[in-house]
Amino acid sequence: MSVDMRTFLAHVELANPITTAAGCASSGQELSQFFDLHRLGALTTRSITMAPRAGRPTPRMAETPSGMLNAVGLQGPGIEAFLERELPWLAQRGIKTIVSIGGGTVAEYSELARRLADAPGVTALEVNLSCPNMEDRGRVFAREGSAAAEVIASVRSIMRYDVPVVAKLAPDVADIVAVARACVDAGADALSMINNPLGMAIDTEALRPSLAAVTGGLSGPAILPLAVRCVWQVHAALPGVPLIGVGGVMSGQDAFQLVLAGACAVGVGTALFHDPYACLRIERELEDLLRARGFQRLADAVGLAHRPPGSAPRHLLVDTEESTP
Amino acid sequence: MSVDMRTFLAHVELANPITTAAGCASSGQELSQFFDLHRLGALTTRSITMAPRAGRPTPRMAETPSGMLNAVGLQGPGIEAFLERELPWLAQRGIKTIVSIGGGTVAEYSELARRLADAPGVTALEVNLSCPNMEDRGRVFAREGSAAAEVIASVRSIMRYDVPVVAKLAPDVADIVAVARACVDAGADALSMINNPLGMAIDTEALRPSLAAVTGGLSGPAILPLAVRCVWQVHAALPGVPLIGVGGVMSGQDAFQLVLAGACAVGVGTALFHDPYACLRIERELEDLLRARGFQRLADAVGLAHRPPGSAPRHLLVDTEESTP
Amino acid sequence: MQVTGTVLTTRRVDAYHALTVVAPGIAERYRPGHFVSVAVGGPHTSMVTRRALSIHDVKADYGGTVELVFTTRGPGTAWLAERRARDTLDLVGPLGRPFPLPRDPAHCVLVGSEYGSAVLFPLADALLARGCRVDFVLGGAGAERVFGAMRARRMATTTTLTTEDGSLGLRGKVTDALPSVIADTRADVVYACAPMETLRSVTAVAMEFDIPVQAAVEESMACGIGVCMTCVLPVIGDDGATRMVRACVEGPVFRGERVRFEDVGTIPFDALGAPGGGARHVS
Amino acid sequence: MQVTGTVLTTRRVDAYHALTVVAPGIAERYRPGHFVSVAVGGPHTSMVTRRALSIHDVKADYGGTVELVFTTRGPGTAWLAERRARDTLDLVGPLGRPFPLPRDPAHCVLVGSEYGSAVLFPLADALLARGCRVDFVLGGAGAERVFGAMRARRMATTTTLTTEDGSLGLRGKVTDALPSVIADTRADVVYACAPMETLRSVTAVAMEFDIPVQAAVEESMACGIGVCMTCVLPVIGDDGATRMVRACVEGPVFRGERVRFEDVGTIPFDALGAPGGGARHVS
Ligand SMILES: Cc1cc2nc3c(=O)[nH]c(=O)nc-3n(C[C@H](O)[C@H](O)[C@H](O)COP(=O)(O)OP(=O)(O)OC[C@H]3O[C@@H](n4cnc5c(N)ncnc54)[C@H](O)[C@@H]3O)c2cc1C
Ligand SMILES: Cc1cc2nc3c(=O)[nH]c(=O)nc-3n(C[C@H](O)[C@H](O)[C@H](O)COP(=O)(O)OP(=O)(O)OC[C@H]3O[C@@H](n4cnc5c(N)ncnc54)[C@H](O)[C@@H]3O)c2cc1C
Ligand SMILES: Cc1cc2nc3c(=O)[nH]c(=O)nc-3n(C[C@H](O)[C@H](O)[C@H](O)COP(=O)(O)O)c2cc1C
Ligand SMILES: Cc1cc2nc3c(=O)[nH]c(=O)nc-3n(C[C@H](O)[C@H](O)[C@H](O)COP(=O)(O)O)c2cc1C
Ligand code: FES
Ligand code: FES
Repeated sequence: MSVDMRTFLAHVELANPITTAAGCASSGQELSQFFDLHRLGALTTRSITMAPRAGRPTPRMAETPSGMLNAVGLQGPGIEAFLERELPWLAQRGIKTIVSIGGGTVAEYSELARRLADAPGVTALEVNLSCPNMEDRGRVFAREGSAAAEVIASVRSIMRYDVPVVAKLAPDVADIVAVARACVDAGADALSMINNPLGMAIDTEALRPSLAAVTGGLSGPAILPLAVRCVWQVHAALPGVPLIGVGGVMSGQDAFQLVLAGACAVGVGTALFHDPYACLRIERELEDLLRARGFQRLADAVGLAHRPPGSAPRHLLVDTEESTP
Repeated sequence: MSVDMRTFLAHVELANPITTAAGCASSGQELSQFFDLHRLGALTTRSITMAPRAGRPTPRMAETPSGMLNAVGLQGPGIEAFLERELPWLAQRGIKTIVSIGGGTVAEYSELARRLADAPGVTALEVNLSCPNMEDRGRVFAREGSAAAEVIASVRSIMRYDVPVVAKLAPDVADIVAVARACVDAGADALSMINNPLGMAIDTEALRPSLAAVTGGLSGPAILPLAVRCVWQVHAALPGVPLIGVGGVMSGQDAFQLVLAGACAVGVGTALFHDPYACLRIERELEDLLRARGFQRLADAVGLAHRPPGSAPRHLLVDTEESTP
Repeated sequence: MQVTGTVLTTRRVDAYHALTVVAPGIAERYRPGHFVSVAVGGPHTSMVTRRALSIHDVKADYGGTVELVFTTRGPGTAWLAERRARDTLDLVGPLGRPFPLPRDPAHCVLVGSEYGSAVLFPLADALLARGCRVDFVLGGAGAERVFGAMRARRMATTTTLTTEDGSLGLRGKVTDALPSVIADTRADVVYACAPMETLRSVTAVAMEFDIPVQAAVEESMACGIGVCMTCVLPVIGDDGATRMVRACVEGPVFRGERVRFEDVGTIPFDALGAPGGGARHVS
Repeated sequence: MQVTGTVLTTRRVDAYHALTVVAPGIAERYRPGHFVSVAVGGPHTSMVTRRALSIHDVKADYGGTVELVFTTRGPGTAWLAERRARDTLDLVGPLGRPFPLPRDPAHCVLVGSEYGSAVLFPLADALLARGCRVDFVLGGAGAERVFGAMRARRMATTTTLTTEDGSLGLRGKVTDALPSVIADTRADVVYACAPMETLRSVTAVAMEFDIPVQAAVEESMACGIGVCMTCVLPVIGDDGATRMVRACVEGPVFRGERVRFEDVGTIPFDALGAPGGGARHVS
């Protein structure tokens, strides 16, 4: 028996829930040497910026317990080159593509949306809100509900109605639900969480920060419990909103935790650095776990851990009913 | 050559920088079966509450990658019993004791401070601000600078001037420096960070949250990068304020990272669950690391990683000068 | 105390793994009912908590060895199952409150389920040494999950085996067999180590016969030494008040009648400090 | 490709560890200069990133083996050093851009420092097979850190050794010896693998002689496959513009003259997309 792994990001159907996490699969070409990208639920690009960006100085990464820090600084060739070379490559192959964008002002996000509005091959637009807001002393958009909402409202008004706008949230906030709600109220069709919490490591030989940029984003298994918690809280508060769960997913079991917490799709980031085939493996493992527990459809597991204690899972109730004569 | 490991928490001298983290050493008696508590820089008690508390239902813990979740719920016998049995036991032995307190209202924290104000044996008072504020819909004090400041101001006004008041902060905020500054402005003599960020795990067999309390505090090595970052940011903004670095310290090297980031004392929590002797081992390892790098005093290493790139560490400059004829 | 011991032997015993570890200090201080906590995963592991395992046996060889018997459940016990002779193992112990022994020779029924049986054998030795009569009731899901049947037969007056699938002994649970064993042996006391549900039933049976039961419980433990407060269960004290007590230092052995088995996993409303008791203002 | 290979042999070579791993798919696709990334720490490890190691040798035994030579630096390489025959190792490779070979027979000087020398031997084989002349300059801090001196002597026309402590060959660095080797051998090209500082000096020397240098660089890598962007360094392109390029897929072998060694660890102000270039508004 095979499990129906289809999922919906707003009205967009994905063949399975596993996507690459923004910034962890570049624009897909590198991974395509390892496997057929059509097997992904969707490919999420690195965050595209207006101008080309050289990023941060090296060292850009440091390993931490069950995690790593990165300070890449959104290195990339900018929207022109993306539209000219990278997006067409994906579009021609018909690969479901979630385009991530990053900006420093509302105007910059809006301009990026404008450029992408008519580009073929944009399955969904993910708005990376973990960028410093240049109009608010560099305060990160994702840490301020109203700034995040402003970006989302503008981007939503620009993008074609049939391209879902996904707001990507960061966990470094006192109240993730408040930020989530602000984004949904501003028109976000879905939410993605979590981006990297800010961390730091110090090189005890050099007696200096390990990263040239001093602080960096923490990713990997260490942050899985934060991701599960954020997805749980937001799904509890906004049960109708599709969530992409991201953060520390290394196995099907990790993905399953996020699904049970309320995610209908799951992003895989750091795991790709360890295993280029991680998305395929995780998808298979997730399917196996669902099958072993009697699920016929992924959709039946989404948010299932929220059911009141004592109540049997619905998918099993159905089974029982069917077997009663 | 032995390194001078003494440190100051405001005006209070500790023989070494290693303390137990609140809630991870109960009230000391259990650990005293393993080693002489006088060898600690200080013992920090679990957070004492007004009334006895039975805490949360079990399961109260779940293991996560390089970490664990706990939802103990401040189980303890209450301030009466603490003053009657636990504090005197410590005081009679002359063990440096940082008493942690937890409350649900400003009035409750104040009352706890009042009870402790004249109790002998309180080396410092640590205010656990990661408790829900019953007068603000259960919002955690530590996540709201003004509420945290109100607690600190009141507690500070009640405690004897010679007992430092330490504000213990949580990392689940958009701006740790703002909360830190609010607490210092309100009279905190020192800051302790970080308390557990909120996390969650789901049992993929039971299809339910692993913890009875659903969410719990994440601790252990996974959070070390968050602790280093918080200490770094706060030390950069408030260089004169003594900081107790806490979070994921398992080794002398981890402690050294926090010291270099700006902590003058280091709290050890989860490591104690794995190794009852962790504090002694970490103190020894830290001393060895300092010695190997030519430090004569711990104090010279505090915040050293903040020095501008290119400048030699001061402790080594001194050496060089001495060796010039 | 903490000991880095060398693994002496590893073997399979039916469905279980057995490890013998050289750990003189622990062996020396050991009494039946004690447990150890074992660090798992090796250097740079992502597993930060120790695993609690009862001590099955203690021998004098090599200055003192302890034997652990376990079943693989998750990644920690899976790692333990891969240990080989000469590997080292980091143990803390002996931990917990051991089984209290009767002052005078008594008729004792020892009830064990699955790997829970392992802890009962050194207890049986101690009881026999005091002139007690020992009778075993051992059970498991199937024949290969009943631990120690042979050894029990050698040392006890009677040994009753139960399996849920009927593949060995009586079909059913240990508690199905227990009443007749208590009656037949005119037991004075029951000792038990089994899952919480089984202990609950064992206690109910013993209480029907009005004899005491010493039950070794199993609760998730992060520290094993009494400092983390994660291993609590509701137990009635001498004063009649229910407290959330730590299984690791106040147990794992409790008077069965004192444990509120039906309330394990909850905070009973009448427990000391339960929400509603005036402390509801903090979390 | 990803391969779970079995460790065939482990040995010490002077100050280094050498591991031979059965990895047919990788061996088959291999060309000199390729590297692999190795998963370290075993199941449930806290180490999430792979370690990049050059392929030192490839043999046809067992369908294809690769040999890795490494020094222990941190916990990952320490773990690798503890591997034993029959352990399994998870490799991804072959990765990177290999050394380009001269079309016509040429005089080639191969410069290696410490374990960096390891990658040069299969290169030398390939060069010799094309009728090139090969001369080695190998160095290290001390005698036991100069890798492969014997093998170099066997295959090269000349082999010059340098050590910083003078315990073997000339006292000094490889770059101290390099000018006279280039002059004596009338070299057409230099191949080098060494720390960044040394590569910088090697490149400077080669440029003085106006011959090309192919330098294999070492940058901290999280993925090794071009997706994480952590391994970048400033390299001048054909169009004269400096870009931050990935050492893992665009390297690790670069034309030395193209690498802005003095600016490694910075974003040169004139690099494409450098702050100030109009993109300063995002981070
Ligand atoms: C006093 C005591 C004695 C025990 N004696 C034995 C014995 O002799 N043989 C045996 O096979 N098992 C015994 N157990 C149970 C054993 O501790 C667990 O099976 C083991 O910890 C599971 O670890 P894991 O890595 O396989 O599973 P995981 O589920 O990965 O464990 C994750 C975490 O939960 C804790 N945990 C999970 N289940 C349990 C449990 N049932 N009890 C305590 N902690 C748990 C672990 O310690 C670890 O911290 C005993 C438990 C206690 C409390
Ligand atoms: C293309 C390439 C080929 C290499 N070939 C060899 C070789 O043949 N023999 C050898 O001994 N070493 C080689 N190195 C260096 C080797 O990768 C590092 O020594 C090793 O990763 C250190 O891991 P660790 O766990 O010991 O140290 P840690 O400091 O714990 O490593 C932590 C993290 O930083 C990364 N890292 C740290 N130092 C380096 C470094 N110098 N280069 C790359 N990543 C680093 C690790 O991959 C890991 O992700 C090579 C590096 C590269 C980039
Ligand atoms: C090297 C690296 C680069 C990243 N770049 C981006 C990015 O461009 N845009 C974005 O929204 N998130 C970015 N992220 C965050 C990831 O998409 C993801 O949210 C986070 O890493 C947590 O998932 P993980 O633990 O699976 O990596 C990046 C993460 C890493 C490790
Ligand atoms: C079981 C447990 C109980 C805790 N109880 C308290 C407490 O009572 N008061 C408090 O301020 N912090 C408490 N903490 C937080 C710790 O003091 C510490 O800030 C946190 O665990 C991070 O440090 P660690 O990673 O070394 O454990 C508790 C942590 C744990 C794991
Ligand atoms: S296991 Fe920590 S108190 Fe019992
Ligand atoms: S190591 Fe990831 S891009 Fe090079």
